[in-house]
Parts: sequence; structure tokens; C-alpha cells
Amino acid sequence: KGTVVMFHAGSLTMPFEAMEKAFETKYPGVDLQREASGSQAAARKVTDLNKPCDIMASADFKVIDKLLIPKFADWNIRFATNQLVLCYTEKSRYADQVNARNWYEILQRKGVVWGHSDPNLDPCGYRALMVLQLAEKYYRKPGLYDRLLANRPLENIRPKSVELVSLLQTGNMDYAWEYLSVAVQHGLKYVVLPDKINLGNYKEDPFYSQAVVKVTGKKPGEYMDMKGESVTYGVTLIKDSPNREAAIAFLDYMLDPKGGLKILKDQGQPPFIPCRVPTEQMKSMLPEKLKKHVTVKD
Amino acid sequence: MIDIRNLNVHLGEFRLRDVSLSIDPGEFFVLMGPTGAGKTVLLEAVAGLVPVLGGNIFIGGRDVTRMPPEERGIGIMYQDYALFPHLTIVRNIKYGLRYHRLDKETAQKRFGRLVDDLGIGHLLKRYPETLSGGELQRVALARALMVEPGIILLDEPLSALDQNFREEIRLLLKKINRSSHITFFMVTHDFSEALTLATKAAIMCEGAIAQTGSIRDLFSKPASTFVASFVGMKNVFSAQFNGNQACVDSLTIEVPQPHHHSTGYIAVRPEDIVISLQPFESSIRNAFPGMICGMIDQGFLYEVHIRVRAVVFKSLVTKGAAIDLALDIGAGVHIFFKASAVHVF
Amino acid sequence: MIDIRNLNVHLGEFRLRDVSLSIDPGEFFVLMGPTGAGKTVLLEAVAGLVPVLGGNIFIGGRDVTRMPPEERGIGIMYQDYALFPHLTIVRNIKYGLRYHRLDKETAQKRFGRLVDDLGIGHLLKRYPETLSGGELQRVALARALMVEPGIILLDEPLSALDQNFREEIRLLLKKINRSSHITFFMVTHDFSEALTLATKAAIMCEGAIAQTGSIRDLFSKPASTFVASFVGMKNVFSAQFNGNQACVDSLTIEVPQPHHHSTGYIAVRPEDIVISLQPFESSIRNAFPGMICGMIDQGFLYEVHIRVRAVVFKSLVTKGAAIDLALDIGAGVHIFFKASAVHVF
Amino acid sequence: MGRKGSFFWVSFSCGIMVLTFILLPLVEMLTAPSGAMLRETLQDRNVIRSIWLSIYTAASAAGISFLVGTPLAYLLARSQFRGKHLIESVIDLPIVIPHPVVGIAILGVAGKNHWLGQYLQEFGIRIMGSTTGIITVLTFVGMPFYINALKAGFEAISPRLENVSRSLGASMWSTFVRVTFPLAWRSVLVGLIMCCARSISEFGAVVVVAYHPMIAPVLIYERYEGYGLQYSQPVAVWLVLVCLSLFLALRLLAL
Amino acid sequence: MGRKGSFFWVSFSCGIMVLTFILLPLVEMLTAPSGAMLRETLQDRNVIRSIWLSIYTAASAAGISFLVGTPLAYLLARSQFRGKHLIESVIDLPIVIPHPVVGIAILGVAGKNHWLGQYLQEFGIRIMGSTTGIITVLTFVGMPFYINALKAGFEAISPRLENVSRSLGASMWSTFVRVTFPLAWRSVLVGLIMCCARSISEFGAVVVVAYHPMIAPVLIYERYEGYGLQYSQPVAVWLVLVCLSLFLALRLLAL
Ligand SMILES: [Mg+2]
Ligand SMILES: [Mg+2]
Ligand SMILES: [Mg+2]
Repeated sequence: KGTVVMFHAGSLTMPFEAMEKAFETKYPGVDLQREASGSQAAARKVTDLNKPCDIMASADFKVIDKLLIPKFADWNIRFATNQLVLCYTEKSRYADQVNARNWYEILQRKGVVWGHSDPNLDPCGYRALMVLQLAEKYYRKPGLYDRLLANRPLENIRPKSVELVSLLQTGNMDYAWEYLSVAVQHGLKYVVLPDKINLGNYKEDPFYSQAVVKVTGKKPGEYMDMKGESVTYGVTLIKDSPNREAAIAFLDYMLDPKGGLKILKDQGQPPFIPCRVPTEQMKSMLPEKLKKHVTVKD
Repeated sequence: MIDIRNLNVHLGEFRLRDVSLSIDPGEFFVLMGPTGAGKTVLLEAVAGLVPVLGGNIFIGGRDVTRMPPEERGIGIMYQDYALFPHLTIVRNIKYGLRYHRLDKETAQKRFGRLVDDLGIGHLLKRYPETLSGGELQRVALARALMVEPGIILLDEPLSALDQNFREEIRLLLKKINRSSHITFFMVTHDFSEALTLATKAAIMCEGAIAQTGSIRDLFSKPASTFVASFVGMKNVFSAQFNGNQACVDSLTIEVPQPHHHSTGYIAVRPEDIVISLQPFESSIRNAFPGMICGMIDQGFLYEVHIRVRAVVFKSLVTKGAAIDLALDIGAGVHIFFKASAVHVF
Repeated sequence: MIDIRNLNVHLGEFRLRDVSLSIDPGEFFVLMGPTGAGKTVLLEAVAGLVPVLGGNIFIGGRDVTRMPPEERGIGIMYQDYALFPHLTIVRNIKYGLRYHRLDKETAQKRFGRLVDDLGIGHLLKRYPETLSGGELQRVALARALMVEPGIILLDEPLSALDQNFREEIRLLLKKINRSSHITFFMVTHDFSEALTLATKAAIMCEGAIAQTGSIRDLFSKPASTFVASFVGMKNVFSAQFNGNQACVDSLTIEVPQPHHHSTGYIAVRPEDIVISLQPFESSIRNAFPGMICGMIDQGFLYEVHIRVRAVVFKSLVTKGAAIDLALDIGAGVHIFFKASAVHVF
Repeated sequence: MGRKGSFFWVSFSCGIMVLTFILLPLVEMLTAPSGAMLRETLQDRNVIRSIWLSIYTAASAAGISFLVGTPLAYLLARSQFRGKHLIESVIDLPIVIPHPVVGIAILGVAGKNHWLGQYLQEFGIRIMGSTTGIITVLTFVGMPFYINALKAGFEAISPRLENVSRSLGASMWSTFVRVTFPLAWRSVLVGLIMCCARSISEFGAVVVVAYHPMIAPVLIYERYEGYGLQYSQPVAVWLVLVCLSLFLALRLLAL
Repeated sequence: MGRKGSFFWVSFSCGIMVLTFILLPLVEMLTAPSGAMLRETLQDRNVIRSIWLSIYTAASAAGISFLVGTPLAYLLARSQFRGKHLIESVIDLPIVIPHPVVGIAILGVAGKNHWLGQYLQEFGIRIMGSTTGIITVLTFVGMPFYINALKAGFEAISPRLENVSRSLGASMWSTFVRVTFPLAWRSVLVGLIMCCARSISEFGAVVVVAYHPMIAPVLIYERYEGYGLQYSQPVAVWLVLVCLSLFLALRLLAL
């Protein structure tokens, strides 16, 4: 029944690819067309570029809250979580030494090439910076953040986090900040960080909120602050969705614990079962078909 | 058949200035002139291939000045033959047929006759690139004749040919002109080519017609120094006339008839001037002693320059004779020419 | 000066086969042959511009076969002059100076002398594109002479020139060759060019040397039918000899001396055969009645073909004479030539 | 000619350097994926579809260039007029314009805010995210290559052949169809190859105008970004192989 | 010649269509941003830096092409050998290769997993995300244009001039420097312009190899994606204007 256009975070590429295949077998009339980019970029495609779009899935549900609601979307379903890890391959420098205790020393060593995605385009980017800020506090190493950044030239920033995977694999980069799910999906080696700094545990939100990263605003030269918070993925239906019916059908599949969420889980990303919305009011705005997958929880 | 009236054309560096010509049906007309005189431009103006600025062109009484080439009933033959390289000879020849209402039988008959006449029957299946120059020109001729144009325009058709082929094609053109009603309009820079072909001719100079008339008149009665030297009268001198005598510088030369002006020109062909080592008594009145001041190589001939007082005469001598007479620059010789060999104008 | 021994070259379609030549210092050597004979290839082999497959080239005693061109002490002049278009005339001429140890004064003196001798003083500041053909060739000559090469190689240096310039350059070359010690090695397809220039010459045919010797020998004593027709003896016939008589077909022709074989060839230059309408009694023994079977246009001359029984003779006649005698194909005429004009080989 | 001099050897080394520089990355890339990987990729419907779309859109762009560019190339080859240089420069413009700018510029006039975009919408033509849009972009970048190649081809054909044809009664049209075009077809083919080559390789301009439907370069980029080198290489290998064999076939036709 | 026939008018209309097709989007884009917007953009250091980087890298690519491509072009113009066609085809390869694939292929050999990458690292050369990398990519895509233009230029110079030079005592090197090169410099310039034009417009291959430092096309793309058409247009205008004036200046030099 036509095409469904979906913008989503780069880190969701592999699970959504699998979901697309499964969904399109189930509904042969529908073609899901996915466009992956940084979540910020994806949102701007809707808000600034007016690109036609049905569904938008973000690696940070706040992107949807801040940029899309209320003008372009009514609700925001949080459907999964994730955590940041430091990825590397066996060919990376000091691959045999790195662990959760010395990673920040290794990242300061000369000749080690490490990077993250663009904080202005991709939540993974500012989250990586947040991890570094939190690490400074957690390990009580004043100035650690600046020293680390000093060893990360601007050139090591890429638009999307998943792009860094290729750079690791070709040996152009030694270490990269990724979501755990991405590391698992691509079979990378990774360092798991303490909960206090990996942004993966919502119970640590108060600690996370000490981290603040400046990102660009609506036009060049304008900035806004992003505060630290646990990694929570959000999805929404765009208000003037060209193919609303089919889009809801996909969301129905995606948020189904036996459907999309299972794929997510299998690929190393812990989903919320059931998914969450913050208020009853928001739940009431959901399409009927989706309400069954959702609970109200802040 | 062709009437050109006050034609003016500007085309890049070339311009035709007030060209008027009239060519009768069936004539073999040759337009001559040095390179750059605008001959090809005039030919292409007749063909409708260059824009005309002023004047008119009539073909068979119709004003064709603004007509596209395909409606003028002309054929063109170029120096480089311009056969269609992607078509076989037979398809080249029959190329124009579809634009002329002609029943199949007539066409086939005409084709057969042309192929026989031109002796190109063995070439029909081949492509132009495999043919020799003479064969190419025959095919080009057949192609043009196939649609029976009223006029055939030829742009230096012999220049690119070897000596042997040239003779062959020359005879062919002459024969076709005589046996058909087709008017020929040929352009060449070589006067000697016109000599054997033209029934009428014109000489062009810098975009204008210098002289027009029968080829024999042009050859023996040039009206200007330019035409005189173009037709090979290399000895052209300005002269003062006094009855049957012309004074060139301090020389007195006997001429065949009195001139109606007191000043004018005389011209003598170099082949009419004989060189000898000895003065000899004969009926020839014009005899002068002189000295060789130049010998220009022309294949198996020398053009020998002989200074007689302040006047330099040019004469033609075979190399064999030059060796026999031991002619060389600085040698003293005698020259002779008949009064009847002197052209006065 | 130049010694070529069993030279073999393959270059695309051209091949030289076992070419051997020996040229003395100061000679003006001309290599002739039809287009495609491989003359330019041989010249470029001497210059070191084409790879040699076998054999050796010696220049002034040194084996230069594998030497790069810049070490051979040669100068080259091409038909298209090959002046450096981006340099002024003076810089063209002085181009080679920096590769030759020469103090400034000597260089300047030599430059001044060359410029004077060649009459190119007014051109020095100009660029080649603004010069005429003759001027270009003079400059090319000055440029080559400036470095005083032992040999100057000339590839058809006169072909691209107008008649007037050609004469000029020819005289210049002759003068320079006589007044200097420079060996000239010139290539041409035109035998008549060689006649006035060469002290020694060779004729090439299909990559091999057909005959070599003094130009006079080549001209009057060709050793093969190929050379005979190349040097302009258009009447070449195989003959049976009997004392001072040669039988060509059914004709008996008187020859100047007996042949040492019973069969061989005779050759007569077309300019030595005289045409007349009347038979006339004279000392000339070789007189035959015949019929004109062809007239080939050659500028202001006709080459007239006269069939005498089964033999076709070729004679040269000026157009004026042809008109006077009303010569045309089919006309009956008489031909005459002296026994001394017959070459036997 | 003596032994090869130092000049030759320097040139020769430069040649080797350039060839290595071009071939090394490509060969490495083409040989990187395993046979199994290649086979597997070939069963991916998205891959097949995108390669097919690439070929189809590039061919369409070449087709459009052929239809509109051929007469223009002829005009430029045959006539001399003031401002001809200017027109030739305009035709070369798409070569200089940065690729994303091409896309942006085309979107600029195709959007609802432009009268052209409104017209197009009335006729139901969509540029953004459509095959039409891709073809538009590819035509924009590929056309100059076609026109330049063909113009050179036309210039090499003697106008005398056309003159003779017209003297034999053929109109300008007949002459073009029967003489000029058959003689120029080799240049036409070369021009089409150049145009296709240029447009099949385009990415930056297309990704701005149409992310979907995905042409092969966009798919390769997406795979590279989303899944890593390993998944993008096989697609690249297939695309390059398909293109090269197509062009080779066309080239052989043109010989 | 009579009135202009229908053939002329059809060709003429095609010409108008092509020119409109090329000029309309570009003119619309160039005139879209307001003067204030343009001035403001010009004060953005990132914009200035990226345009400068674009010019600098494209010029470097042209410089490298000049150094390495010139001798190769000469060799190809002067010698005939078996497999010459093959080599010419290899040189044309970068035109066909989809742009992201170019970037991927170059990254493929520049990483530590490849012996070449290891070498490069030992010498402290980094390709990924570096100016070096950008220049490498631009050289890859621009070189064929330089070599092809220059080869045609060399072919037009009579080898006789070189022969004469050598007969006057000049070595191959001197001859090249004093005769061949000065006569070919116009082709060199045209080749450099073509090479620059091609490489300054490149996006897809560069964005794979180096997102930062940002060349102008990447910046334009980023602005487009991040802020929309409005903010990308002024940058595009400046880049296009700067490029066009540079090329115009070079062209005038070449006349
Ligand atoms: Mg799909
Ligand atoms: Mg002409
Ligand atoms: Mg030659």
C-alpha cells in the first residue's frame, strides 16, 4: 500500500534493515524507505527542509521533544535504551592493553587515533563528549576532558557514529565511541564502562545531568545546550504523514515485543517492554493500534 | 543558363564585388584566378551554400538567389571527390534518386549507361576508401549525372589527381559536356587546365571579374597586365607606340599592328623567345644581344632570364638544350622573337 | 664524411634494406626517389631519429649508430621549416649556441655574417608566423649553420616554396655548399631539383639504392629502366642490338655506339623528339611517321604521344606550337630524333 | 636512436606511478570481497534494484542528452557566431559546479516556491525523491560530456559531403539523417559513453535530490555508513563490473 | 542560402532548451540569497576556511597532476605501443567509478590493514580526515582530465621541432623545456583548469575520506542537511563565484 518514508538514527540501521525485510514480507504492498542520518540531522530534514516523511526514529528521544513536538509531531514513544562503549579492533594500537581502567590514558597517548560522531548532527556525538566529561568527574582527574580532546583533532569527527565503524575496520582509526548495539552488530571489540558514565542506566540520570555539551542551533552561529541523560531512543509519527495507515502498521510491528523489539534485543540493544510515554495525555493522542504496546512511565 | 547579376558576397575574408556573368546552356565555362580570388565562393553562391548580400542569381531563368541548394537543379564535384564514405559506390551513385521523380526502369537504364560510359562497373560493391583518385572522381561524376542536373559545378576537379588520371578525367568531362545538354561551371587556379576544356572562361582577381570571353581570346588577347601574366605571358612591358614600333625603355620592338593609343603594353610568351649563342640573320626583326641574369628551374625546363640593357626577358629552354649550350648566369646570349608573337594592348 | 654500411631499418610500413652509401666531405649529395621510397627514413636514420635494426652509420669516422642526435654534429632542415614558433627569429637562430662552446665574440661575429649573407637582418625581432616561405627557409638555414655542423640534412627543402623563393634558396644552398666545408645531404622526390644542386646523387626505390653516382651520369646514363624513367627518359624501350642499330619492335633505330649485349634497352628524352607535320630530309636518321594517340597537359606544354606502328613515343611540345600545328589526337605527324639523343643500356 | 635516455625513464616512471595510483585502490577494492560475499550480495533485491536504477537513469540521461544535445552539438560545430565561446562555457558549467550545489540548485527551482516547481506539480511531475529527479540531475552533469564529444565529431565531417547531398536534392533534414549522422555515429557512441560514465558515477548531486529511490552509489554510501566497508564493497564491485562491461561492449561497437 | 530552414530552428530551440536547463537552476540559486545574507556568510570563518581549503586542495591536485601527468601525457602522445589503448582506458577509469567508491577504495588502502597504509603511517602520513587525504582523492578524480587535455596538446606539436632542437645539440630534457613545453603551455593551462574544475566540484569521494577538514562542497552539504536550503545557498554562491572568476582569469591567460 505504497511507500513509507522513515528517517532514523544511523545506529538503528541494522535492526531496521532486518525489520524492513520482515515487515515487507508481511505486507508485500508496502515499501519501507529508510534514510539514515544523525538524529539531529533527521529531525532537521523534517523541520527545515520539509522533506516528506512518515516516521522518525531518534537515538535521543529529546530530539523529538525539542525539535518536532508540537509543530511536526504529537507524541514520542521511548522504545529502547543503549549505552556507550569504546570500540576498537584487534589491530588498534594498544588493543592488547585497553580496559575499563586505562582507556582514558590510552586515548591521550600520541599516535592513537580516536573519534566520535558530530555532536551537532548525531546524539552519539554529544553523548560521547558527555561520557568524557563524566569520566573526568568519576575518575577525579580534573582537566581530563580537555586533555582528551586535545588528542582528538577535529578531523576525527564524522557525521554519523556508524560511519566510524568503517574507519575502525580499515584501520584508519584506532578507537571510536559507539553504542553497545552497534559494537555488537558489527562484531567489534569494545570496552564496557562503569554505569556512572556509560549513559546506559536511567537510575544514574542525576549524575549524568552534570554533563553539558553545546551544540549548534537553528542557524549557523546559534547554539543550545544538551544536558546529560540516559540513552533513550524515541520514535514518532510525523503529523502530515503522507502514508499514515501503512506507517502505523509498521509502528505496530516495530513496537511489538515479538516483532521489532525482539530484533532489537537480538542485535544487542535492550528495548523497553512495553514501550513508554511520559503522560496519559500523550498516550491518549496515540493511534488506537499502538496503545496496546505502550505504558505511561516517566 | 546561369545569369549572375551584380552579386555581392561577404564571407569571412572573402568578398565578391559586383560580379556579373552570363553562361549559355551547354557551355563549358571555366572560372580562373589565383588562390584566394574568391572562385570557390562564387561557385558556392551559385550552389546556394553561402549567404548572398546583394545581387541576383538566375538559373534557367528562375531567380534562385534565396532558394535552398536542393531546389536549384545543380550538381557539385569537389577536388576531394566528397563521396559518402559510409556508402558503397552503387549507393553513392543512386543517392540522389529518391529526391527525383523517376520510374525505376528509367533510373536503372540511366544507371547502367553511366556505369558503362564511365567504366566503373567493377567498383560498384566497394567503398570509396578503397578507390584510387581517378576512380573516385568518375564515381563523383556518375553520382552528379545520375540526377541529370542542368548544371554541374566543379571545384578544381583535377587538382588532386595524378597526372594520368587528370588526363583521363579531363577527356571524360569534355566528352560529357559535348554529348549532353549539361552546362559545366568549373573553377581552377591553373590556366593551362582551362585551355583544353573551356568553351568560355573568366578570370577573377580579388573578388571581381578581370576579363571574360572565349578561352582563345583570353589566351592570346589579354586585356590587362594581370590577365596577361595569368595566362602565361611572362614578358609584359609598358611601351610607347609609334606605328608598328613599340619602345620599351630604350629598346625598339616591332609589333604586328599599330596601337590606337600612344602608350600601352606589349606582352610576349616566354616559349616564343628563342635563345642562341650566335647572332643570326633571318626574317625575325626582334633580335637583341643580352646576358643571362637568372635561371629558374621548372622541372625539365629552365626559365632563363636575359637582361637586354635595362629590360629583363624571360624565355623557356629545355634542360638538355641548356646543357648543350652551356647556359649559365653571366653568359652572353642572343634572343629572338617574331613580331607576330608580340601581343599589344 | 658519411658512411652508411648495410643499414636496415623497419619503421611502420617503411623499411630500408641493406643501404650502403659513402659521401665525401663537402659534397652536395642528393638522395632522390619516388614518394614512399624511404628517403626521409634514411635521412632520419642518419640524424639518429629512428631506431636502427642493423648495419652502421659513420659520421666523420665515428660510429654514431647508437648515438643520440644531439651528439652527431648534424643540422636538419625540413620542408615545413620547423622554426620554433614561440621564439623570435634571432632566438631561433641562436637556439643551438648554448650547447656549443663558443666565446661570445666569435658567436656574435658568426651571427652577423650569417644574417648578412642570408639577408635576414630586417626580420630578427619578428616571429616566424609573420614570415614568408622563403624568409622562413633562410632563417632555418641560418639556425642550422649557426652551430657549424659537419653535415646539413635537408628533407625536401624546396617543396613548400613558391617558384621564386625556390630559386633563391637553391642558389643560396649551392653558394653555401661551395663556400664552406659543410656536407649537404638532401632528399627530394623531384629529379629536376637535383640536377642543378647535386655533386653526387643516389636514387632510391622501395627502401634500396637503385643507382648512385654523379648527377650527370644519372641524368645521361641511367643503368635501369626505373632510373631511366625517374630521370625523365620517358621513352624507354627494350631493344635487340645489331651494331649501331637497335630494333624496337619492328622499328630500326640508329644508336650512337654498339651495345656489348645483343639485347638491352634504349631510352630517349621526350624533349629530344621533334614533331613536324611534314617529313623533311636532314642528317637526322631516326625519322618516323606516326599518329597522335594522346596529349597530356603539362602546364604550358603538352606531352604528345605518337604511335609509330606498335611503339608509342612521347614528345614535348609547347602549347603555342600545338595550336600552330593544330596538333590533336588522331592527327598524322612525323617525329625525328638524333642518334646521339639515344641512350643505350 | 640510441639507448633510451633518462627522459624516457622519468616519463616511464611517472606512467607507472599514475597507473599504480589509479589501479591499486581499485584492484584492492575489487578483490577484497570473497566470492561467497559477492554471490550473497547478488541475491539482495535492493542491490539489484539499485544497480538497475543506476543504469536505467544514466541511460535515460544519455538518451535525453542525445535528443537535445545532438542538434545543439551540430549547430556549434557548423556555425560561427559572436558569443559562441560564451555558450560553450555555459555548457561546460556543470563540470565546475560542486555536486551538492547541483542538487540544491535543481531542488531550488523544483520546489513549490518557484514558478517552475508549481508548473511541474500541476503536471504531476515530482523532482524530489523521484526517478525523474535523478534523471534530471544526471542529465545536468552528463550532458556537457556528450555535447563536447559529439561537437568534435561533427567538426571532423567535411561540410562538403553535406553540400553534395543537398545538391543532389536532399533537404537539410535528409542530409543530416543520411550523411551527417551515420558518419558521426562513432562520436555519438563515445559521447554517450562519456555521458553515461559521468552520470553513473554521480553521488553528491543525487543524494541531495533523491535519497530514495536509491541509485547504486547512494546505496553503496549508505552501506558504507551504516554497515561498514565489508557490506559496501561487494555492491561497489558489482556496480563497477557491470559498468565496465557495458562500456567495454559499447567501445567495441565504436571501433 | 535561403531563409533559415526548419532544421536550423529545431537545433536552435534545442540550444535554448539546454542553456535554460543549465542556467535556470544556477541563476535562481545565485540570485536567491539576499545581499545581507551573502555579506553575513562572508564573515563566517568556517565558510572562508572551507572555500580556501577547496581551492587549495584542488590546486594541489592540479599541481600533482602537472608534475606526474605531464611526462605521462607526453609519452602517450609521442609513442605508439601495444596496449596503449588499455593504458588510456585505465587513465579514464576514475571518470566511471562512483564517487563514494573512489573514497572507499582509497580509504581501503590507506588504513593500517593494508601494507600501503602501514608504510604511510610510518612516515606519519594520514589519509583519513586530513588535507593529504582530500588532495589524494581530488588528484584521483581530476588527473584523467589533465592528462587527456595535455595529450591532445602534445599531439598537436610537430615532432620535427623536437628533432631540429636535438640536431642543434639540445638533449631530450633541454628540448622538452625549451621547445615542447612552451608550445604546449596553453594545453597545460586548459588541462589544469579541467582538472581543477573537476576536483573542486567533488563531494562524494571526499566526504567518505574526510568530513573534517571541511571542503566547501562538504560544508554546503552539511549546511543543507543541518540548516536547510537557505543557509547552504549563500555558501554555494560564494564558492561558485570564486571558482568561476578563477577559471575565467585562467582562461583569459590561455587565450
Ligand atoms: Mg524498502
Ligand atoms: Mg578554392
Ligand atoms: Mg619524405
